[in-house]
Amino acid sequence: METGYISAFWFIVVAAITVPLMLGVGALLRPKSIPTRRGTQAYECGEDPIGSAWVKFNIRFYVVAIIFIIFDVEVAAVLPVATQFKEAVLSGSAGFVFAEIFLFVALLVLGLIYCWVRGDLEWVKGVTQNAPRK
Amino acid sequence: MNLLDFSNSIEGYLLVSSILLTLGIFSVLTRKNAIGILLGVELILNAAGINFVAFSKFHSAAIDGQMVTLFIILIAAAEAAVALAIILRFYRLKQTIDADEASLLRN
Amino acid sequence: MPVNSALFAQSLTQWTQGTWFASVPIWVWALVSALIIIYMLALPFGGIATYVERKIAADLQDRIGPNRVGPLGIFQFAADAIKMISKEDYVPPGGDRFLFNIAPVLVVVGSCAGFVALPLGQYLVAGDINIGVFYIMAITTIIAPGILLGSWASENKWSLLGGLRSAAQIVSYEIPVALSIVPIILISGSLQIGEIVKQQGWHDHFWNVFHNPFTFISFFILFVGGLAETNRIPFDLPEAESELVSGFNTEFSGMRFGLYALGEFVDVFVMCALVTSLYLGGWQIPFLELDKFWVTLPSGLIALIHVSFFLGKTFLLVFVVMWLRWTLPRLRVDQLMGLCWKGMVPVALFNILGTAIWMWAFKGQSMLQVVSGLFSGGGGSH
Amino acid sequence: MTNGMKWILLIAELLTVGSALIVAINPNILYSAVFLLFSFLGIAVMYLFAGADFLAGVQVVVYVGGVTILILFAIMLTQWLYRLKLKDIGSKFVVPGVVLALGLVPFLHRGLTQLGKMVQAAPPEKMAEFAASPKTAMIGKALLTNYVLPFEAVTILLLGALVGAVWLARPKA
Repeated sequence: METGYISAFWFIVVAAITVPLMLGVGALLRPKSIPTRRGTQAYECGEDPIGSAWVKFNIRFYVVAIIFIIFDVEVAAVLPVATQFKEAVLSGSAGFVFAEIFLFVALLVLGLIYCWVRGDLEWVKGVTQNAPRK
Repeated sequence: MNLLDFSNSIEGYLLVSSILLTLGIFSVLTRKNAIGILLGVELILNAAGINFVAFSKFHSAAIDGQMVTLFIILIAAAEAAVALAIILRFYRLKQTIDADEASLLRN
Repeated sequence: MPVNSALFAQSLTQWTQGTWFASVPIWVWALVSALIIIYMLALPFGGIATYVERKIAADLQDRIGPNRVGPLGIFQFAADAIKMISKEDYVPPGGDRFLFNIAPVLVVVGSCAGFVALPLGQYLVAGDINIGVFYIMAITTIIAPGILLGSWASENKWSLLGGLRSAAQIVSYEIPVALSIVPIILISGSLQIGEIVKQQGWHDHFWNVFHNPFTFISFFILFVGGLAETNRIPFDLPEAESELVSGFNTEFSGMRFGLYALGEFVDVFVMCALVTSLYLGGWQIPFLELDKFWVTLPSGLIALIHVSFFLGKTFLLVFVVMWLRWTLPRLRVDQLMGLCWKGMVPVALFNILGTAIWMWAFKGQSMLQVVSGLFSGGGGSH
Repeated sequence: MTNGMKWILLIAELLTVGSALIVAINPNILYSAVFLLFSFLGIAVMYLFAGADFLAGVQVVVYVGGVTILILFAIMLTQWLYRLKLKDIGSKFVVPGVVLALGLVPFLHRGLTQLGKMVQAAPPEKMAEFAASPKTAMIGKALLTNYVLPFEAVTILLLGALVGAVWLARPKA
């Protein structure tokens, strides 16, 4: 296995240890805290919190995540093909690789156009910009 | 064979993957939450992926096993996207994601 | 030359032949390089960047900025660190303690571990992993779940909304970023950052940003996408002070907040260093290649020059990031998503196709090579 | 491979299995999702040690950066049903589940030890060489030769999944 990953391992370990280390130093140095009711309240601009903190949110976030994961996967799949392109160009047989990359781009564009036309990329649906108020 | 060598042998890999498979099946069967079932399915798919990668190294020393795992990962992502979309649709329909409630097609 | 795996490995093997240094195993060097880069480059950068940012902000707004602690207020960041360390440590009692604790770990690991694959100089790289670009893409994705879980565990509406916005924004802008890395891979045929930088020498392609018109566009897409991925203004909706009171880190106090802030600055550095390596030639010196230079310099000096050029370019980009912060207003959330999916993604896809056609048409030559080929009588000098 | 490396692999395997165990039995679905993330990371390390460097990257990018975020979003969207207790083990399949899981283990164990013996009896000649070689170019070549058709099929499948999933998740018009 490549030795570069040993470095990666140590980086991850050192970075992960940094967090408890810094918090631990703080725990040793700081004065003892006396929690008060106001102090431990969830911050809501100084008012008493209203209702649960775990609010329902816009399903748009979810649609965006779905579009993202499909695009992400396609990019990950095309990377190894992309590494072969230069070699193919220099050896004069780039047509096939180019066709594959073109197909990849075409399919992504197709998916994007579908989402665009059906309005999935609009954050606020049904509200046109500068719509006159009634 | 000590533990360290075992971890780096095909048997170690296969043991991990079979435990994952078992836990995945257990999860699929016992969860009421549809998302929990999806987690179990992900475990099962990953168990299959580990097997392919392990055999690609220890058995054939060729790339084909890794290709299959690559396709497994790609399809698993699509599966997760569609499955979660279905769960959300179901949630909107019935205001629950209890998989036992999904019984419209019964009878 | 084999790819070096540990910091200074090449120089070290030259200098240490026959001494006890030579017998130190490779993992010790890897550990030492991790300690040096994280504790002497990444975290101090994060600390000093806060001071520099305040000074730049003051300059742009015609103020003085921090000027009390030390000459020109230069020790302000140390004072800030002491303040943060000695502040009350607070875990929301109604929240989720476990998730609250692991969230900063995920954020710090995701940002610091990106340094491994970044070549500081020709032979100065902690680990030139052969899927380097992809490795950085992969390891930085850990940040998004970290922020999301931390915000969930805070038991606070602002935090949850900020965390959701942040996760949606990071994943959205991941796509243009990944798509604008693809042209570079088409050009260089490798995912290894050391190799990509090496090909950007003056006698080779020169900087990738000038390789062809399409890479010139995708350089800006990568940079702007990087801004959005690191939640910087104008894309700082997740921590918008005026509407979400600092968003996903509202309930993080003291050093916990400090770690988030450090992680963000380190992430900015990694992004800028990645842009530098992929598009601006990394440690390459414009118009000059030191090993082909008529004066043979000692290898230590060459390394020093390379590192200073790399850091110079990176800090220039970091400066632009800070400058933008005090220049541009914040985007609205629908504009943010619109810019990503309707603006940057189509253009990035177009760039991939354009770069591929350019490569095919000109046999992989860059603009400069094509032009110089025209002047030298059409003889393909490649 | 040095002993230190084997320790890392062992820790990764234990992380994978331990996290998977928590995924299966923790009643809190949010914790299950978080430990699924750690399980994915452990599997990525295992891929790395099996010489699949590119796949390890894909694993992290797709699963940790993609699927986990999607699952977390889904849990957070639907969580108020469970009021954070999220206790959801207790379906009628618990007993069959435990029985089936326990029944599978000896069966799988027997199968895999036999397979392992078969494979270990005749290890491929170029195993170490294969494991050490970078895989990105090999995968790229395979995607352009033997696996062109599957690759294109998967791309089209992904497009179909995008259209379908987006249609399903679309808010009411």
